[in-house]
Amino acid sequence: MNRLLLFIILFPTITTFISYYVGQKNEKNRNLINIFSTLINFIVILYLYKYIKTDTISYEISYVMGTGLNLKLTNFRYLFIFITGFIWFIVNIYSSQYLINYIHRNRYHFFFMITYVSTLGIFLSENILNLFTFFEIMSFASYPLIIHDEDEEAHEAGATYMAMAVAGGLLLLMGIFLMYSFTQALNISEISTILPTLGPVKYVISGLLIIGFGIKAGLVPLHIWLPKAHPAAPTPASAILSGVLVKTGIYGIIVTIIFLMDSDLYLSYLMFAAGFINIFTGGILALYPLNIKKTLAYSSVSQLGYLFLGIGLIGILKDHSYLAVYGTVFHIFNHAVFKVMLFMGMGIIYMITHELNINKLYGFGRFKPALKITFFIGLCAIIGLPGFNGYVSKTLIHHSLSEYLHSYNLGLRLFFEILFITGSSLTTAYLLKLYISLFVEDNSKYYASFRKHINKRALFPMIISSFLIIYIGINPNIFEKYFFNTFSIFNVNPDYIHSIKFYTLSNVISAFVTIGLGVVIYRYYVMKNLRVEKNNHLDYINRSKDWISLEHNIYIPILGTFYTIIIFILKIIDNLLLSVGRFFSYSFAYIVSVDFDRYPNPLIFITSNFTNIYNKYKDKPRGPSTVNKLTDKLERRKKYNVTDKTKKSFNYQNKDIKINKKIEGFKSFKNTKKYTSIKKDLDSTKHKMNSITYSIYLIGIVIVVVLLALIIFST
Amino acid sequence: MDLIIVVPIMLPILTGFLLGIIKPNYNNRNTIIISSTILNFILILYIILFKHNVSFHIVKINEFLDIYLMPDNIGKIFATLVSALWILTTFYSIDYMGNQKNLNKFFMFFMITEGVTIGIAFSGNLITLYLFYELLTLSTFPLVIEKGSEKALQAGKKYLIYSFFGATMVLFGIILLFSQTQNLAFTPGGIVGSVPMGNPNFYLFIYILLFLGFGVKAALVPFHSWLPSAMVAPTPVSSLLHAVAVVKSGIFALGRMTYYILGWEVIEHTKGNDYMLILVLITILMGSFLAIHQQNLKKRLAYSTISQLGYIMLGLVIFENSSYIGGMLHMLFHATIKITLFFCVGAIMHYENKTELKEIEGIGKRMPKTMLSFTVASICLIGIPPMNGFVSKWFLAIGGLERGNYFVPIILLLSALLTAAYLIPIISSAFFKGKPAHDVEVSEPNNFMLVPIVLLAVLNVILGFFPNALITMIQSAASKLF
Amino acid sequence: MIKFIPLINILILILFSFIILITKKEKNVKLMSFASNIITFLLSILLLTRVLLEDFIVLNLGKNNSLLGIQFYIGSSEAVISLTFTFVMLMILWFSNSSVKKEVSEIRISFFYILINILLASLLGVIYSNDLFNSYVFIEVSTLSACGLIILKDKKENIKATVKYLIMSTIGSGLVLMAIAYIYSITGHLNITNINEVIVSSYQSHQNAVLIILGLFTVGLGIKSAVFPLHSWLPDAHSSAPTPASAALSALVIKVYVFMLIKILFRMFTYEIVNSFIIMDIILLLGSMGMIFGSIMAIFQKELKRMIAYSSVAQMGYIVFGIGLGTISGTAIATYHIIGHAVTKSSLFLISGLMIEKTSSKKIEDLKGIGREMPITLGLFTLGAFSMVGIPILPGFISKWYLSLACIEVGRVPLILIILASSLLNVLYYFPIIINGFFGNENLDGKIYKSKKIELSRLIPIFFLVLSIILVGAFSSKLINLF
Amino acid sequence: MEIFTENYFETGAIILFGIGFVTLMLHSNLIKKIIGMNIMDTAIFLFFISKGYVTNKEAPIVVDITKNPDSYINPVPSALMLTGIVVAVTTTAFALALTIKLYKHYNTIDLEKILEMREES
Repeated sequence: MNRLLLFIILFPTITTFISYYVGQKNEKNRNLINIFSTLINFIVILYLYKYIKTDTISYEISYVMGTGLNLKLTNFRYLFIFITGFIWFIVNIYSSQYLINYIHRNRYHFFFMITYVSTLGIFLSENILNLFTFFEIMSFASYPLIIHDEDEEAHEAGATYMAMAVAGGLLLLMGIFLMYSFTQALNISEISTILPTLGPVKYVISGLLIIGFGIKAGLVPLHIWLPKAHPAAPTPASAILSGVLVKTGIYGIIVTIIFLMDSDLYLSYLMFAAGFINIFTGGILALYPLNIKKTLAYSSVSQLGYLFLGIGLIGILKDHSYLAVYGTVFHIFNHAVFKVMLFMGMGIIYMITHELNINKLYGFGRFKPALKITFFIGLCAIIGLPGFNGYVSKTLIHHSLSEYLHSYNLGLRLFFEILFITGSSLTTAYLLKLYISLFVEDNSKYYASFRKHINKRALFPMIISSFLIIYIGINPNIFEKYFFNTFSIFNVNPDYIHSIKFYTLSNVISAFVTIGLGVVIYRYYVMKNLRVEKNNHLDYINRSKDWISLEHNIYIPILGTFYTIIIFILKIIDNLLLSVGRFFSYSFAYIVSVDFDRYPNPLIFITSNFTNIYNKYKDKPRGPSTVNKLTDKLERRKKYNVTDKTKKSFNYQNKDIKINKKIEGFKSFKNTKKYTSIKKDLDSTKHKMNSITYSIYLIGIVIVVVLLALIIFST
Repeated sequence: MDLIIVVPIMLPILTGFLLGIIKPNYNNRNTIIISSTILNFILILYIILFKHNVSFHIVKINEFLDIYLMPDNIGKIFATLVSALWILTTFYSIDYMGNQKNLNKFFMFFMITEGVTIGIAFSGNLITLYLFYELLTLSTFPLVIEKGSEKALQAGKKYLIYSFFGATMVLFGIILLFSQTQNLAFTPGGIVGSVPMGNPNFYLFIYILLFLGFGVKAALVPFHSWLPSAMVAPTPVSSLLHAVAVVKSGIFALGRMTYYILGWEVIEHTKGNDYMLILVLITILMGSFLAIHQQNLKKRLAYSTISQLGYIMLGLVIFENSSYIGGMLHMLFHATIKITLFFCVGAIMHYENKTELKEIEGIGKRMPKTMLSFTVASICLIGIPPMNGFVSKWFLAIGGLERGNYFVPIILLLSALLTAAYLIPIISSAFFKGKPAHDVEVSEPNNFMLVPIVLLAVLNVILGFFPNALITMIQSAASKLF
Repeated sequence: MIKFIPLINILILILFSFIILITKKEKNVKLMSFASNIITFLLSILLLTRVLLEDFIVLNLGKNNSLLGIQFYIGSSEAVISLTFTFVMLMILWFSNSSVKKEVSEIRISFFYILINILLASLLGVIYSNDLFNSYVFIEVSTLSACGLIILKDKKENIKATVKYLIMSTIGSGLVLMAIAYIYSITGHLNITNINEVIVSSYQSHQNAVLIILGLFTVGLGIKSAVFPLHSWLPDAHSSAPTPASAALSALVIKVYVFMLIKILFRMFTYEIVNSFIIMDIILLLGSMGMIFGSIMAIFQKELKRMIAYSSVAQMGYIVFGIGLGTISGTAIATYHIIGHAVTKSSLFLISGLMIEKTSSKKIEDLKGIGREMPITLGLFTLGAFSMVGIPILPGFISKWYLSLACIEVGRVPLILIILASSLLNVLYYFPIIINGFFGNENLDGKIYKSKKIELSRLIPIFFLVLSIILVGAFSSKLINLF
Repeated sequence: MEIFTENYFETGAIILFGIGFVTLMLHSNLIKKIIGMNIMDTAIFLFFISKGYVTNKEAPIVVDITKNPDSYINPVPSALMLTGIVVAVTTTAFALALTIKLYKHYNTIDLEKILEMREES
């Protein structure tokens, strides 16, 4: 039964490779294989439920990957596994339709499944190193999904994603290195016993881990890859990106803060703050873009904010953090569901029109009820309309927030309340913008067109999820019923566990207040300020275009300067030694090759030598300057010569000849590539030294020197 | 019968001379070299499995000049690596070199080099190592200048001068050392003794001499520039020799020198390793930074080799059990990885004759298997788990941390990032640029070339998943040292 | 009887040379000189065995310890060197058997053999004799016969070279004679052993005289053995002489004088005496300069034989360096290098002669691609070059190694750098020949060599010489322990 | 000063040697060089023989048995110098022969000129 954990990972891997080879022949079978493998996996996961309800399952292979493979399934992790299995299943169905008129389908499906496997692996692995392993695999496997279109935008997005993913991975690795060197443990459970006892270094470690995971989780200011990658990727890919992949980041952060660091207080406050920041950044930025998928991407940023907030609250409220835990976990689930669904809606639109610009798409869905309704459900869910699942989880988080705040004075409470409400109201605003312009506005272009294109298999997953949304919305306690044990792992004090009534008046009112505020924002800001009249239609404009962009105005310049500086230094080091050596060798070779009788005029001789050495060292043809000078001189002389024919002219001619000779000398020198004159000069000197007289001189000198030395030095 | 450990050295050399003498035709030559390499591999396996602590004096002229073979664990691993890779390279180069003229000479030196490299692996004292080290230079030189072009000759000259310069330094060091310890045999923990008699500066001097001397072949930074310029050689040569045999011999010699001759306590006592550490870190950074600048693929790989060798040397200047393991592991893994990369690039050069980065857009759709192997190998090199590159990097970083050098893992990770920065563009432009797949007709290399590539790629992955056997083997060697 | 071998050697050689003088037929000439050399060779083997038993032989002619009595002293080093010389000379003769007629005109061939015999005889005389004046006489004889060998070709440059060599060596021998006179004046002896006894006791009293004597000997013998600044006669002489002659000159002749210098410095004066004077440092300086500059000059040569000649200047530098260290180990390694270099250099010269004959050009750049034409020859050359460069096991490496150890012994570590630098320089001028020979193609196309067949008659002696190189390397430790 | 006056043989020898050496050095004429050579040799002979000479003693030629050996000078140097002279003469002869050959080839015995000729060829 423990082997099932391995099965969950290995089975899809195998089927993936099979389906890849099948897919080269036959697309249909490939899709079937993928769908069924995910289905089977999902069934297995469901089957596992009854085991983990009571205890945890773990499975270990010690002799692989250096540190061994160690899988473990607690019921907290089970939630993620469950989400992954479910989402992938439906998205697989969806994408089999979506990609019909794409190229490289096979590649896409391959990496889609690999990502699936690695995501499961992340959630399953107990050994932090395995977790990292799967994390990296996931990052790399999702890269081809993002740049699937292979166009400019996709490549740019891919580059950003890759850079951030690799950087994040390495920071994570650094954290792991440090953690290992301090705790000598790799299993999460062991580390969690040791790490909190460490000194300040634990903040370095956890900081590294949080950054590493936060990049995936779209933690502001590390979120920049998200709004680029989501629109670039094909819709199913973006669906899973924001539905599940970001959850891996969340998972990592939960593990780090709550488990490893034993819900450290500072980090919790950090998360608390980060939550609000995310909510607002995402919300505000989501108002502007014209690209509908970008809007959704920013909306995921803001939705993730709730999760950060929740995590922060869990950490802060320690053992009576029941509501926070409940809300967070619940919202993870809900967000996965409705965000995937919304993306799929957008995907259908794109699939039909190949258009993402809101100004072209307005009024598209007016007469397409199925799409309209499903999308509307998704909208209701995300804005937290009572009766939909979003409402439930948001309410929970809201409750836990107020639970945390009730100890503080009124002003602070009001402040946070307002903050929370406005933050969530933004969601309403931008989604209304989408919904109204897409489905309410009137556009003759789309009258009754394209309806047939909306294909059932593509709608089916959306319908499933919309049912899920409504069902959960109507009887929210079902989640608690099934996932109750999840909370135990957060060592929540059972005294504080109390079932809550969702549909109390206050909650509903606050929800409606939020939504109302959102409507107001939409009405009086979005519709007023973001639209301009253009060919008898009010087009949206993106005011955020010329705002400061993190990536282009901060990250890239800083890193760029850093990079250039280092490169500069290293280039110097690299070239210096070689150049010095080369310079010496050249100068030596040149000095030997100097030819004395060629330059009667010592001045020219010396100058030309220096230019020559210099130029040789620069590997350029030598001393052009001197030659030009001389030729000019010659020209001038010629002119002068022409003008007056006096008795001097004879001298002039002589001088001309001389100069000509010099020029020839230079030219010939230029042409002597090899230092032929080394040997010549050496020969002449050698002959001199060889001549008997000189050698006798030499002997005389030696004798004298030796005798003198003998007599002087030795006493 | 200890004589058998001479056979793996002599067999290839004799094969080489045989080729030189009888000058066989294409087919006979291939049969000869393939059979001899495979036979050699089998022999070495036999020695590893059934011959424990054998040793053999070939000639013992006097107390210092005795040619003495004593393969220990590390040597055996290295020998296995070399002989295994040699088989693959043989197949590869049979296709690569094709039917040119006077290939007999090429293969002659090719085989001789194998023998010499295994000699380095098996050598049992420093003077033997030095002898084979010199011979390695001499036997690889003809391969570098194989093209005979002016450029090749220049590169060859550079290579020769650098190597002899290094060898001279080594000799100087050996002489000084010998004058102190009348003995040069490799003994775990060093022959100098735990605490150096005489002044430590003397030993510091020796250490630096030897390190720089061997570092020339290991492309240590001030002396690295022969490596990129030696890339004019045909690809099998650059891949096998300049990514595996030659540089790894340098590394291997460094390891011997550090742990088996001077002994790490002595070096640490002289603080020599701290100075060298600086050079090594510079090597890592410079190699990876400059690799980004190279547009020529082989040059890029050459610079990456420089930085990767830096990793290994890191394992040799940080005296920790796990850094040693990491270094040795990386010595093996980098060999397999880098040879794969070179083979892929060579295949591209040979079949598409494209050498620049901008030329290879969409090549992945043309030769998918090759580029897939390239991708696998480069992921290994970046050190993404669960590939093998990660395992060695893990050990190196842990070792660095155990010493309390926090910048070691930082540098490692930084250079890993840079590695990604210079390898991923190749992959992405190979696979995700250019014409869509269905417009490109697939033309993979000939099987002689393709099979080694794929095998190596698979080998990398397997080594990444199941490195534990190797780790235990190296651990057993390391346990003698620490 | 055996103790008369030295005398017999010399006498046989001279006797045969006279017989050769009166024989007409070339064949007999060769036969006789060959026979005489074989006899000497065998006898010196016998001598060596005898010397190994009782570690030295002293042979007095005339009345014992009379002033005029000629005394031969054969220690182990003398015996070994004489054996080497006879062996090398034998090989050279074997080689010249078929090659001499290519360089020397018919009528002079018998002269060649006569001179070879006399030369060897005088060299052996210098080695054996324990009497300064006899040594002087033998030196003169050897000089004259060497001049004769150089001039045999009878070309312009030969004459010039000979004149130069003659005058130089006359100055040299003049200085030597002067020194002998001095030593006689202060000791009243000419026998090295007796002088030693006297001088050890009384050198304090005439410091300056001893100084001057040392200086005169050093310079005088230095000129004859082409120590660096006094070498200027050597390249011309050795490169212009016929190949066997230049092999003999470069391998044997210059060595003898330096060996005599060793005898004088360390047997006549003792180590402590010479070390108490500056002279050792001067010798060391000369040696180091020779090692460096000889190699540097060799790099710039463009004729093969000149290059090899300059390289032997550098190699003399090694020997002198070894002497200059002024220790027993230094002397031993110097003696060892004399032997090693004798075999190496003779084989190199003979091979270069073969090559030059093949390509009919003295230039180095014309040797490109010769490896295709005569692979075995170039292979042998490569071995010799390796020994020069210092690849382990070969003598070059061993002498470098021991020299370095000796440097460390006397605490002069920086000098090792000079040794290593010179060996690097050797790489610079020997390897291009080999590389271009094996890998240079351009000269091959459009060039037809005379013949492709290998002349065994001339390769075999070279092969033996190369073999002896390896042996000398392999038995280095035993040899060095002898000295 | 007494040193020179007392052993004037040595002084003379040194002076002669100097003369010979300078001649050898400065003159490029080959014959003159050879002469210088000879002068040098002579100087050495003189020096050597002077070592054996004892004032107012006879040359060691025995005519009368009764005379005791002390009345003769030391015969060894003279004997040696006879050999030395022979050697010197041989050398000179050889040098002269070479000179003749050179003259045949170059039509001059001035070494500098010969050197230049070589450089041309």
